Amino acid sequence: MSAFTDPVPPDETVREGTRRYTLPGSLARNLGLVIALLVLCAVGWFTADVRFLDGDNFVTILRFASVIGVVSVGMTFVITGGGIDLSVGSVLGLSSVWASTLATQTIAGDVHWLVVVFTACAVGAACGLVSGILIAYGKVVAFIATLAMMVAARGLAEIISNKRSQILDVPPFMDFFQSRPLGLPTLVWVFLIVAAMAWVLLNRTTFGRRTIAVGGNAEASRLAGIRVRAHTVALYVICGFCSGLAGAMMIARTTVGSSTHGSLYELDAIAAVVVGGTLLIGGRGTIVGTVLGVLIFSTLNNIFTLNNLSISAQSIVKGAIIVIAVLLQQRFANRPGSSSP
Amino acid sequence: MSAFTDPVPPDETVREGTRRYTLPGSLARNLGLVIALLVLCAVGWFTADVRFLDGDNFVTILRFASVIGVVSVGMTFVITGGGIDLSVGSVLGLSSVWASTLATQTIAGDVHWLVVVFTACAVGAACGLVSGILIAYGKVVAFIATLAMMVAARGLAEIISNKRSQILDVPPFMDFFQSRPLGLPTLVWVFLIVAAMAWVLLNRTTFGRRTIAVGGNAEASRLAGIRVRAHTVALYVICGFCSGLAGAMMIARTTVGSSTHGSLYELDAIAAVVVGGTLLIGGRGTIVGTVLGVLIFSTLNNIFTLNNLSISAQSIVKGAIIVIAVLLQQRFANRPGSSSP
Amino acid sequence: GCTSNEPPPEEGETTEDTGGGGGGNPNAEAGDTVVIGFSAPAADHGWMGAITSAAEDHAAEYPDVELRVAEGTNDVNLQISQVETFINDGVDAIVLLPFDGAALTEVALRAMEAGIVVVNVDREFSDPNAARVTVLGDNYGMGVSAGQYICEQVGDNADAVVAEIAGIDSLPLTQDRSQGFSDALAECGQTVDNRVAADFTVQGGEAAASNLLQAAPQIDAIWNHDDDQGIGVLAAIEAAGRDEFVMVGGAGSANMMELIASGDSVIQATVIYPATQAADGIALARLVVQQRALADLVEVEVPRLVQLYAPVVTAENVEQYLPTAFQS
Amino acid sequence: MVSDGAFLTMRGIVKHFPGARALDGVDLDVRAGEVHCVLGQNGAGKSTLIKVLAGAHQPNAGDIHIDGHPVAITSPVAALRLGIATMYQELDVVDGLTVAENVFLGHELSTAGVSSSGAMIRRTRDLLAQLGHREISPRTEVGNLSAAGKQIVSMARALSRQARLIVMDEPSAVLDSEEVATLFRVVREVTAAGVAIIYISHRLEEIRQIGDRITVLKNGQTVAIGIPVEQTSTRELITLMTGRSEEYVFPPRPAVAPDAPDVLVAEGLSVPGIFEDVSLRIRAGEIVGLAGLVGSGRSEILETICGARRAGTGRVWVDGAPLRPGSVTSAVAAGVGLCPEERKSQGLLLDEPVYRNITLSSFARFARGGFLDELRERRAADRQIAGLQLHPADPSRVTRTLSGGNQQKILLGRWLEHGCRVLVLDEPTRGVDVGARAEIYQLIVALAATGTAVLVVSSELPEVLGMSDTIHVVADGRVVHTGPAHEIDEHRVLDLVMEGEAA
Ligand SMILES: Nc1ncnc2c1ncn2[C@@H]1O[C@H](COP(=O)(O)OP(=O)(O)OP(=O)(O)O)[C@@H](O)[C@H]1O
Ligand SMILES: Nc1ncnc2c1ncn2[C@@H]1O[C@H](COP(=O)(O)OP(=O)(O)OP(=O)(O)O)[C@@H](O)[C@H]1O
Ligand SMILES: [Mg+2]
Ligand SMILES: [Mg+2]
Repeated sequence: MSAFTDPVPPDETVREGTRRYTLPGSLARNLGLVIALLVLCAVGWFTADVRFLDGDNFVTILRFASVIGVVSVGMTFVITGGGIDLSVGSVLGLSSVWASTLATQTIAGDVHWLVVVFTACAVGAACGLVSGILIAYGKVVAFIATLAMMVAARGLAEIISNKRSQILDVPPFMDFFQSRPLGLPTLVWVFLIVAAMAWVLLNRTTFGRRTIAVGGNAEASRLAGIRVRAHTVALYVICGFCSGLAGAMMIARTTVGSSTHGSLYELDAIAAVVVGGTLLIGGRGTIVGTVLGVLIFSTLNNIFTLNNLSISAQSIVKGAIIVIAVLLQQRFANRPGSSSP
Repeated sequence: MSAFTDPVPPDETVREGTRRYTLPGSLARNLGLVIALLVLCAVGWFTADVRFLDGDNFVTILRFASVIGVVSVGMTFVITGGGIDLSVGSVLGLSSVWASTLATQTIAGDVHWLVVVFTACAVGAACGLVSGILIAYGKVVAFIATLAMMVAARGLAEIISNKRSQILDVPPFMDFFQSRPLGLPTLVWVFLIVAAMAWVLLNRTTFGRRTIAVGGNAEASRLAGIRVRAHTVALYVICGFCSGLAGAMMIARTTVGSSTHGSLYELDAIAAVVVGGTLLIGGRGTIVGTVLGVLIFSTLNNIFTLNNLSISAQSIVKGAIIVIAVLLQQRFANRPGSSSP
Repeated sequence: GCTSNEPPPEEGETTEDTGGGGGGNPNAEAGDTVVIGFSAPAADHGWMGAITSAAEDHAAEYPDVELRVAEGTNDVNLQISQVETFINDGVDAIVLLPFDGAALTEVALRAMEAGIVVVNVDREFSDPNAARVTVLGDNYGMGVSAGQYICEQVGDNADAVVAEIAGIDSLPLTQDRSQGFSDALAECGQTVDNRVAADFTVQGGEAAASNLLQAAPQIDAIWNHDDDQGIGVLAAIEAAGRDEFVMVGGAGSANMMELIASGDSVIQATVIYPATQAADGIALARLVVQQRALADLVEVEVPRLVQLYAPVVTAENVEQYLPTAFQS
Repeated sequence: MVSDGAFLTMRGIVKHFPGARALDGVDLDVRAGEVHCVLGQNGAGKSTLIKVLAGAHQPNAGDIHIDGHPVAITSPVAALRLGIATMYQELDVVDGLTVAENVFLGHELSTAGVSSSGAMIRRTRDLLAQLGHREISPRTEVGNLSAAGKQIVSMARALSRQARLIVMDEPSAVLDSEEVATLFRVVREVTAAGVAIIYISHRLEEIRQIGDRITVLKNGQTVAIGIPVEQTSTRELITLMTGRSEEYVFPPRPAVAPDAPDVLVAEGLSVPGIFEDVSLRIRAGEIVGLAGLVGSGRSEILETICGARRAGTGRVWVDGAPLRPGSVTSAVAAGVGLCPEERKSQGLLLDEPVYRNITLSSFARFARGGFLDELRERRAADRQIAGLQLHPADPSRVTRTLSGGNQQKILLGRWLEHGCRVLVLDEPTRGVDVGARAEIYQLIVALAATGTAVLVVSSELPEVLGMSDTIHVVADGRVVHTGPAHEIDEHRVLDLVMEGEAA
């Protein structure tokens, strides 16, 4: 161990080494995305002028991004850890329904608004726990286990809600989410805080390091003493938790819990994560990239709405823009082996 | 140090090693799926009795399976080759619309029914070509490239069809597809023939073996002199071709071409392929498994309907059954490393 | 036109009967330019496709209407942000067919508070103040009409097998239709014996119907919620070679009406659910913003609620409805 | 400039990678029918050179002549057309295909696209027979073969190409002594038929046995071109390669104190079908070796001791405390560290920087409340990098781009950093150059001197015998002999193995 060390003054080497060969910085790695986003903004500016540049418009973009953003942040963990979660949208719907049903029917009357949020998060985390256990201990491939969860959670949500939208009548809840501390809506703050915490978790903690290790080479991680299965479960729990939180945010945004909330969010979230530069095969994840990916998609939607493009033409343009954004991202990130699926 | 003469017949040692671990044959590998299917049939029999066991009912199941089956067979190639194609459903819709529009509007009058089929297949193959080139030469990750194609093809289909269902009025086309050679509907025959051809292609030809090689180890394949990129493009073309053919089959089944055809088929197809035992990371593919996977899903739908189960309850049960089927499949296929995504 | 068997009455455009377009109507004259934002669910089935096409086409007929179409979406989150964008943008009116009425109520209220005329189409808000005008189909009424017609057909055969092919089962409107249907059936002592749900698409209708036909070897009447999925349902019926029942459609597409008129199909009737609602919504929004009224009414304001009628179309009266039917 | 009768001439080959200058003007010439050895330390550029030759890399500068004509090798296909077949250092087989399909990958026998599997299987069977491995069925999926089996498939593939030049990049790394002997027999056969061989190995005695001429690389440059083997002493070769003149030796060690406590005790371990009833005890400071043939189950024994496999029966104690069966985490926590056999797939995060691989088992130590102090972590990694003399000594470099020997050092560094009571080494010097090998021996010995128990498996008998205090001979999943290492020699080990297998 340390019996063989220090033939060279260690400080020297570190300084040398870290300076000369640091991995491309976070900015450089996300430069392509930033460029894509700026180009989009320029397009928005040219086509919609002040209507796009308006401060309120940016708040609109951010508010839209916040729900899907929280889901995508959760997804980033699972994908970085070498998995995938197709159930996020359904779980979002289920937790919104569960929380709103609890508030409107079961408890009724005086329910503290935090209970709603807590219920949604707990339901989400529980779904993640089930998926995670199936995958880590039951050895069901992640794609299939979460596909099953996606189908089942949607069905359960329909049964609980009886396919009706549950209008939430907890004024403090709405008040909290409709306030605008420091000029930004609470929903946006929630997204920003979740993203910041996720960034710290992924980049500055042992948990994040384990996530990257497990996603990069599960067998090597196991032989190095990492509890790969428990860690995998934890990743799905985090992702489920984020989906549940997003369910509560969705209630805040729509005033209702509904089994239709979040449909197809799995695709949106995976797309944002992958466009952001997280490797779909695991082992490399970037929260900043994910946030930029989410912003690209929501800016795109905003520009479409501002401009009167026919709905079908919008789809075609969107397809083209997705490809361009990824090409830009890949060009600057300059990762080897990016041609694998 | 190798100056030793062979003191032990080397044959003995290695024979032990290689024999002990031979993979079970094709039947054994699919045994879990066959069991799952038989169990399902038993459930069908107990719950719906003669209505399930009826010959016509099996034809119903097969007819239902045929369209998604052809799509899944195409998907098997792409996934075996290490890719993924999310655009199959949209491409199905686009080719159905293109073919039916051509037949009803452009050419009008006397159009040979084969022209319809040919157009659909050509449109599908062209979409596959675009995706394939983006992936193989543009180095866009497959998930994103085909997601973009999925969005764009749906938009194009809507523009071409003006969001209307185009009723195809080519009687020979309908006659052909509604006939029942040897007691089975033509659609089912098409599925069976496609599956048989695909089986031969994957298991008995150079092309198929190279597909497994490319999916299993792209770098080794390149070093062995395989043109990996061209091969990848070919795989997406095949998948697109199958989607296009499925578009024509969908016209035959519904009498119309519509931009809504095939929505969410990508998930169904991927699920069938993965449940069938094809590895999502590539390098191992089974057409027989895919066919069994498709049959499991369509039998499941049939049993649900026969039992008048509510859609929500169906969802939950379906989630559970997907997991069980995969567990059975994995138990018998006994593949190592199946816990990866 | 897009069907090759019979040319439809008009090329392309959907004909109008509520307010705008027609000659001699004072409301047809151009007024100040009105900017209208339009948002609707994804055109993932024929009726919704017809809704958006009709809205776009109808708006194009008015020189004084500038339409901003948002991407069709089934994500209420996105739809809310589209409405917010319209609000920021300061449009004069918003025609909104919400994916989920209750979920869009809050943002519609905000739009109203911002002085924007909100026209609610098809799926109703949970707060009447959230819209200046509401254009509604009658989903419950549709179910009732279909149920009553089927009651007439099966008469007092107590053992009659009645089947229902619903649309997207998780939508409240489907729940309303099914409720109306079973309520009406209850009146004549019938119940729904087999129920399947499709997804408003042709392919979904075909798949649901082929399984349904297998599940029920003998059927007396079928109500299919949606004529677009009905194309698939008929294809399945034809493939199964069944014709022992009467079938009633829903929404009222031109194809189905033509089949009803021809009389040689199992489909005997359909219940109209107009696909022109959004087009009407645009016409009404324009009138409200320009402070005009419905010319034929004495009332000087546009009414608050327009509920469209859900008549049953049969071979007898089909000629009357064919011209306004949507091309699915 | 083309030397007499040279089949292949490479002149001034330069190859840059981002951040690395792998080849910096390398010359090579190979004559028909000779075995030309390429020597060099880990990272000298041997594999890069042969990848340039094989068309897998494009050189930045330099010319290649074949039969005196300049050629451009733009792709692997071009190289194969020129009659150059290559066995790569990384096993380049496809697990999902059968042996026959792997052998003919890229040049399948077919009629109208349909594989002529019968013909391929027959040809493969002949090739395998030629290689002395009739027992491998051409129909077996390659994923089920051991590393040695895969290497044999790779060899059969190279032979099947009917090449004029076969390049072998460290083929003997995964083979045991008998298999190497068979390989040499085949090499002599094909060279007799006029085929040239480029042979790369870190085992100098092999070079001596089979080689005709030697080219030595150092830091991407040629330091000796085509010197005849007979006229060059091993000491000279080592000097050329490393700049130092030491031969690798097993440093003399004091005998283990008779009263040293048992650190690791394993009782009656067995995994059904693989090995049975294995009992071991290792005292503090003792090095215990497992000797045996490839496929005898040694790797599985190590994995079971480390908790990576669940034992059917038996327990393991470390310092008297039992390990939780089937839990690597508890083994690591008790101070058991495993350097696995397949370092790429089992050991390393190839796309992560070097320092993270070194601290993979110990990064939690550099954290407070779960938050990593990366500066401390890097400093610790740097100490290990310096101590291991890693080349290049760059903690941030992506691990994939390091040469094999340096990757092995990273694994050692991981357990040095973690600090362990029991170090378990599976083929620790596979693919490691002579210089680094000596360093690794020294590291292991020094580690033992601090009281760590070491368990080592190696297919190189001199190595395992030279290093260990105690030897267990394993044959067919059973320990057939246990005794002090100095009382046994290589012949005796092989005799024991033969008896054990026969039993
Ligand atoms: N993943 C696996 N799948 C199938 N068989 C395996 C696997 N791993 C090992 N085996 C078999 O288990 C037996 C023991 O092999 P193992 O490689 O552990 O032997 P070894 O003595 O460690 O040889 P080596 O020195 O090559 O590592 C062999 O018969 C081998 O074929
Ligand atoms: N793809 C790559 N990117 C960057 N550097 C590389 C790459 N491949 C090799 N190198 C570097 O080039 C140098 C030569 O490596 P090479 O693999 O040729 O060495 P080698 O002589 O074969 O060593 P070994 O004996 O360990 O196999 C090393 O410093 C290595 O780190
Ligand atoms: Mg090398
Ligand atoms: Mg081994």
